[in-house]
Amino acid sequence: MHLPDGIVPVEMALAGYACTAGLVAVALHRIKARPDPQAEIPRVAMLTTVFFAASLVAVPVPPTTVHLMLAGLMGVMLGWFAVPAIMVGLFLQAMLFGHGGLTTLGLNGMILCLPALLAFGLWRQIGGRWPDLAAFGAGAGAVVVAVAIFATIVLTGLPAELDARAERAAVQVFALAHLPLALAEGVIVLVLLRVLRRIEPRLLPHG
Amino acid sequence: MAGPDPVSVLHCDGLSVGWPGHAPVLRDLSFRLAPGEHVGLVGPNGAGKTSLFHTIAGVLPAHAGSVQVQGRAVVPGQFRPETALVFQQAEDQLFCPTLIEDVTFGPRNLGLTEAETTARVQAALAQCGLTGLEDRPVHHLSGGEKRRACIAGALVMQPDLMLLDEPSAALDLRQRRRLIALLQGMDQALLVASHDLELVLELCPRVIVIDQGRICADGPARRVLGDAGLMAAHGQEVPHSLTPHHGVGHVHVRNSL
Amino acid sequence: MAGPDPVSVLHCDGLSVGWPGHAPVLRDLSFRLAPGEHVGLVGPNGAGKTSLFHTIAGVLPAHAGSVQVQGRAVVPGQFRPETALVFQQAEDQLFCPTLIEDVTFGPRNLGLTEAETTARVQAALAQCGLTGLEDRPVHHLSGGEKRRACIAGALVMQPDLMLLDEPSAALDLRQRRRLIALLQGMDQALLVASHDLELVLELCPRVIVIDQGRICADGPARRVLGDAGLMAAHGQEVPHSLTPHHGVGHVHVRNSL
Amino acid sequence: MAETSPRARLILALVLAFGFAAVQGLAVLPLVMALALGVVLAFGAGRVVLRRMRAPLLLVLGLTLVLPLISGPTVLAQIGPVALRLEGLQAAALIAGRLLSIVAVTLALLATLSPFDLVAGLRALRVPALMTDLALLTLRYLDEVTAELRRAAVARSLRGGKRGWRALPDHALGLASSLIRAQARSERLWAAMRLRGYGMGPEPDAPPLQNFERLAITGAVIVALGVIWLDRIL
Ligand SMILES: Nc1ncnc2c1ncn2[C@@H]1O[C@H](COP(=O)(O)OP(=O)(O)OP(=O)(O)O)[C@@H](O)[C@H]1O
Ligand SMILES: Nc1ncnc2c1ncn2[C@@H]1O[C@H](COP(=O)(O)OP(=O)(O)OP(=O)(O)O)[C@@H](O)[C@H]1O
Ligand SMILES: [Mg+2]
Ligand SMILES: [Mg+2]
Repeated sequence: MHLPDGIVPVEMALAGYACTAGLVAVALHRIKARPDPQAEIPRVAMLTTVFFAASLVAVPVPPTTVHLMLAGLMGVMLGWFAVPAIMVGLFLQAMLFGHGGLTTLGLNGMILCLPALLAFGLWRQIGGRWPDLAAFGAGAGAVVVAVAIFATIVLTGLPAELDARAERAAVQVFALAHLPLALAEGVIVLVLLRVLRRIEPRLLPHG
Repeated sequence: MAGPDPVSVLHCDGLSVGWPGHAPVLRDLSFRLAPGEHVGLVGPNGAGKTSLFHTIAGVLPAHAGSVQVQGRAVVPGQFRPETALVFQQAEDQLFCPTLIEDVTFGPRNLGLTEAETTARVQAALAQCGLTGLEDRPVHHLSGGEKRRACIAGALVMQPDLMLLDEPSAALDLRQRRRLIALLQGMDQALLVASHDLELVLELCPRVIVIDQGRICADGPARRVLGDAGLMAAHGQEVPHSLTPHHGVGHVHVRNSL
Repeated sequence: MAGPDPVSVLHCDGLSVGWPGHAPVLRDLSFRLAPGEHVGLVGPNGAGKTSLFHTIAGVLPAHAGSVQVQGRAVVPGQFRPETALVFQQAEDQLFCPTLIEDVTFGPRNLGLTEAETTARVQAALAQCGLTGLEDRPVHHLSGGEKRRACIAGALVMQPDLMLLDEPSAALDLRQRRRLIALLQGMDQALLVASHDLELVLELCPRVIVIDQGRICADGPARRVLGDAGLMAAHGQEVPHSLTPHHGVGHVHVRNSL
Repeated sequence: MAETSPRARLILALVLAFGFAAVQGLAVLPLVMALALGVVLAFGAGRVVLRRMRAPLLLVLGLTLVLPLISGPTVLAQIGPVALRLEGLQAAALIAGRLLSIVAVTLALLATLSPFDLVAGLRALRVPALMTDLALLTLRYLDEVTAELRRAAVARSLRGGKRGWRALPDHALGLASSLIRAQARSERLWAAMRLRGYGMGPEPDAPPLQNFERLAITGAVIVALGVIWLDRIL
């Protein structure tokens, strides 16, 4: 789910850059306040590499295969580090595989970073009491929120006024098509966080 | 291509091995393994030992030729519980959180009853000396324990053919000794790839040497590994235990300080 | 605690080594290394060889006791270019994209001029036989090349003490031979941890054995490694090249088929 | 133009891409596409661009098939229930033209660089070191981690791992063990980085932009502004 170049008007793309730059600035400020931010770089980098590699693998969700988004999981595991990590991932994806684009980097950043931060917040609020619920919510919810932001951007961005009926139908089809992905990510994050909580709780420092 | 071979556990015939989009790594390989036979596979880094194992296990499609296990052709992607592959990197193979879950993973997929599964798992753990470690997280196991966990996960499938890729890598001598004892006691046919020629010599009466895409030698271990000319030609060395000497002189002593 | 020791490259005194929150792995270790001395460090998996190296290099704080390198105490977290550590896993040490960037990484942080840096890097690459591979991506190097790249990255710092952790792991015999030749020619003090006792024997006139948290033996390699009782007590074996035999009988021959 | 530095290429790509993205009318579209073609030819990147244009072309094809059918009031032609609409057709042409021009320019300028050089360019543009270091390490270990994940999937299938959606929990287990390994590995990595003085040395200064690069960037800004101006007056 990457917004390519040239679809939305330039004002939106610039606004996306501005919002994402603000978000990155806030995230970096939060990170700098931590005890030894430099020491966390290798950890964040290695985890990001796993997220990136895993999102390149096609996961079977009949009737097709999907690529996991993992924004929710990144939020839970990386906290504020998820923002720079996602931006790095998006830049590399655009450059290496042509997913997304240069002008839409900011918008794509919003599409993934906001859900990641929401998942982070959700996990911090209720992860202690209802970890399974929080995990599923973080995984599935991040996909839903990302789809919602994506649809909003595309609909407001498309130049010609769409036929309202077609518009609603398109949004419904789009949302429905991502329901399996949301469920799959919910299940994956649920199973994964159960394992990590049991085996390696150090990996969930932001719990 | 040959017809079905009901006598051999493994029968490779005119087999070419390679990765998609690359030139073949091994060309026109033919050899057989009898049931219960232990065979060593020796060759330099990049000779294609791991690639061959992946082809025999049906993960990597053959470029040409055929592989039969227990008389039935190997079809890429098909699940063949009679072949078990123990990976070069133990970590790649152990993907479940705890030891017991990992060893149970295979039998769960065989459609056994709960009781049969438990019995098999306990037997495999006992055979590999892992009883008591069931609930340990896999990544807290030591190197030797990890390696034995991989072997237990393979044994529990009750395979007829085990493919072992560098089983002694990173093990200390005690662990290596235990591993040798464990493997020596196995009735399954074994194909063991290793740079540890002493281990090959202790474990395998027969050795196959591969280099530059083909089989360079296939014969009794002591003859093949003892052949200084052959070994040197393929970047190997005759194992110390096959060189006649008296424990002196052979060692390079550095002029220190 | 001892005063500054200007004579030894490395001086460990009453050193206890351990991971934060765990009991010490090694207790009350004392030993010295003279400049240019090559010493083998032998012990079973989990004996604490890697932990000791991390403590000497100043990555892991000591539980108790002191470490001095070139007469100056090692302070955790302080950058001490006179100590170089070659990791057990080559991949983890080579974190830069290409070989040349990786080898240049260290000197960049020493505040040298551009010309000095280049000269040092070229010398280190040549010494390790890596000239011509400068622009190769690190993950396209073979296992032996990766290992030599790690050593080049260490050498380029012109250390007085090199700590080598299992340098021959996963190398075929040809690569291992090259590595031995490379290390034999070094003037730096070396501390080499390895399960490959033949390599230790060829490289190091002196060997330290650690097991169960302490030093069990420290002496001439041929005497320590040739002591069957001592070796057996610590899960080791006398290397084949030190056992008197005539190339027969010693090998376990399996009753095959 | 081959010796243009990564930093200058990134600036050029951003300026031109945003200039092209600002186009709102069909009139300047041919000019924009010609400019894009010029950049591709000037950087001798024809083959790279062609090879990597397939995905964007497919996307454009999809848009041109869908948009004319669903948007706009002016019906051009009616075939049964399907109506071809003018506004949709215009929108599709505009999007297609912009998308292809922007992608061609970015590919021509950036796809011929190694990803590592690109990240060096980002650093020279004063992107925070935390992000460029993240990018470098991710690039360095991406292949290895991908291979690791692939081997783990092979290990699952060799022990009869489930297929289809029922494999999702197994997939999660594999991902969990990869993350645990990544954590352990990152500790070794940090030791390796610190032992060679990570963060001790001076920040490497990016060499200043060369004159021809300044000239090219100024030219690109003028071209971009020119395109926008033409677009507004036509
Ligand atoms: N996934 C892959 N894709 C493409 N080529 C590969 C892949 N894995 C290995 N190769 C290539 O296949 C050849 C044989 O490699 P293989 O790993 O089979 O050798 P090996 O004998 O197992 O070596 P080692 O002793 O180092 O384990 C090598 O040239 C290698 O570069
Ligand atoms: N990062 C770590 N955190 C906590 N404990 C550790 C860590 N690394 C190692 N240990 C523990 O320290 C002990 C010594 O391990 P170490 O890796 O130093 O042994 P080693 O002699 O290098 O073994 P090997 O021959 O397998 O490399 C082991 O019991 C191990 O479990
Ligand atoms: Mg191999
Ligand atoms: Mg170690």
